[in-house]
Amino acid sequence: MLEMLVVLLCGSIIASAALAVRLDSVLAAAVSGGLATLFAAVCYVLLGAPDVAMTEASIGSGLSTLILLYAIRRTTEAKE
Amino acid sequence: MSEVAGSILVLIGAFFHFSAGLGMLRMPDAFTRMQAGTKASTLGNALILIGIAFYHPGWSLKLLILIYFVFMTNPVSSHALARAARAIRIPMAGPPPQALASAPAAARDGA
Amino acid sequence: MAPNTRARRSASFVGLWLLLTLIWFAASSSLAIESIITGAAIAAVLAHLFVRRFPAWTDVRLSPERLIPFFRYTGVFLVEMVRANLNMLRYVYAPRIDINPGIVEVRTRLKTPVGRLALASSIALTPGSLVVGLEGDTLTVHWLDVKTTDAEEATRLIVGPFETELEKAFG
Amino acid sequence: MADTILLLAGVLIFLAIVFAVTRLILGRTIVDRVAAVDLLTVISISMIALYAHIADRFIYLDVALVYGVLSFLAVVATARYLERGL
Repeated sequence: MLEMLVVLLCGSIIASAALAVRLDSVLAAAVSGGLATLFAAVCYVLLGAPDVAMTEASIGSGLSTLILLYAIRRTTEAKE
Repeated sequence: MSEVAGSILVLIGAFFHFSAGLGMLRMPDAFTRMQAGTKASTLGNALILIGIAFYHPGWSLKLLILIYFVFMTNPVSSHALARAARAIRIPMAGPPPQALASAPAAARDGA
Repeated sequence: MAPNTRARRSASFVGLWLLLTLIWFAASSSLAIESIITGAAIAAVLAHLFVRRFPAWTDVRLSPERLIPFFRYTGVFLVEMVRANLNMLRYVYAPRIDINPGIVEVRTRLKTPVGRLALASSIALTPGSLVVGLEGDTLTVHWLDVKTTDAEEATRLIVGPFETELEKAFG
Repeated sequence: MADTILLLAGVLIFLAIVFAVTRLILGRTIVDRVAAVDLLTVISISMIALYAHIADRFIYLDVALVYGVLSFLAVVATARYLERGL
């Protein structure tokens, strides 16, 4: 069962990362990129590394999404 | 005995998660999807954590904090999201069936 | 006026400090002396900042006659939430989704910001309704199954179960 | 007995994740995608808690706590950005 879950999570990581590359809207790409790191954090827990998972969850999903949103706002302002 | 009770609670919670996912897939527009997702997943999460507390009574304080946390944050995030959806005029499925067709194309996929 | 506000502010500071320290204990689950001192210090700083920056918190007062309606509100809330989920299951598993969604506006009698926040959060978890906007005393609610467009009737149906208890608990 | 029921619960959670990821891919609007991410977060919290029970390790609950706090921040930040640009 554990292997099955890890395989599902890895598939979801690949799916959301591919989605982040393929989407037209930059904002949706940022959101699904954040989701990829969220799945990676669950994967780390299942593989027995809670400390890595905590760091990944805080930086990957919290901080990097915020920084990406900030960057999107700055670049769209510059374009207009 | 308490193990069986705990595992049945976990099963009911997982069933609510399942129906949250199904509602997210089947509902017709963004607002109704949000409703299905928020309600069912909040109760499902609470039931699963209570079921785990049956197995490990020593963990119940931290599990209680987790339940409390999800109860506090989940409505707030869905409220923020619904407000944003209304502000950028996400089309709403409703009694007039032409509502979806006449929605502005710019509302699709955000900016 | 000024000494009164100061007294109320320090009372709510103490209440918030105790609450945060309690949460710290539950989260760290250790009784080492260093852990207790660190937690109390962090909780004091956070409570001070919060009481200073958000005056809405000082409207919340702890007293037995407010605590009992709060517990009764919790009971009503849990019952309504289970009902909401059973309702939602009926919609989700029906072979053809049969809903009639729409947006209605309801009014609340609650005065304090904390009471309104609690009301909005409980509406999000009760049968078929989701708060879309909150301005002044008007709540904009997305309703899965619109039974009536009349504001009074909608208010009675959506807000009704919670308002009396919340009014006693938060004013 | 209890283990079989837990396995069944795991399968249901598995299917819920599959549904939510499908909604994420199908999308249509950005709000649908963010709502799917929100649902996935809550499902992941209970999955981590369930795994903490299976592995019998208390420390894994801390990960679930951190997870809940920070992904909530990300969803609210995205909603605010959609509304008026952060």
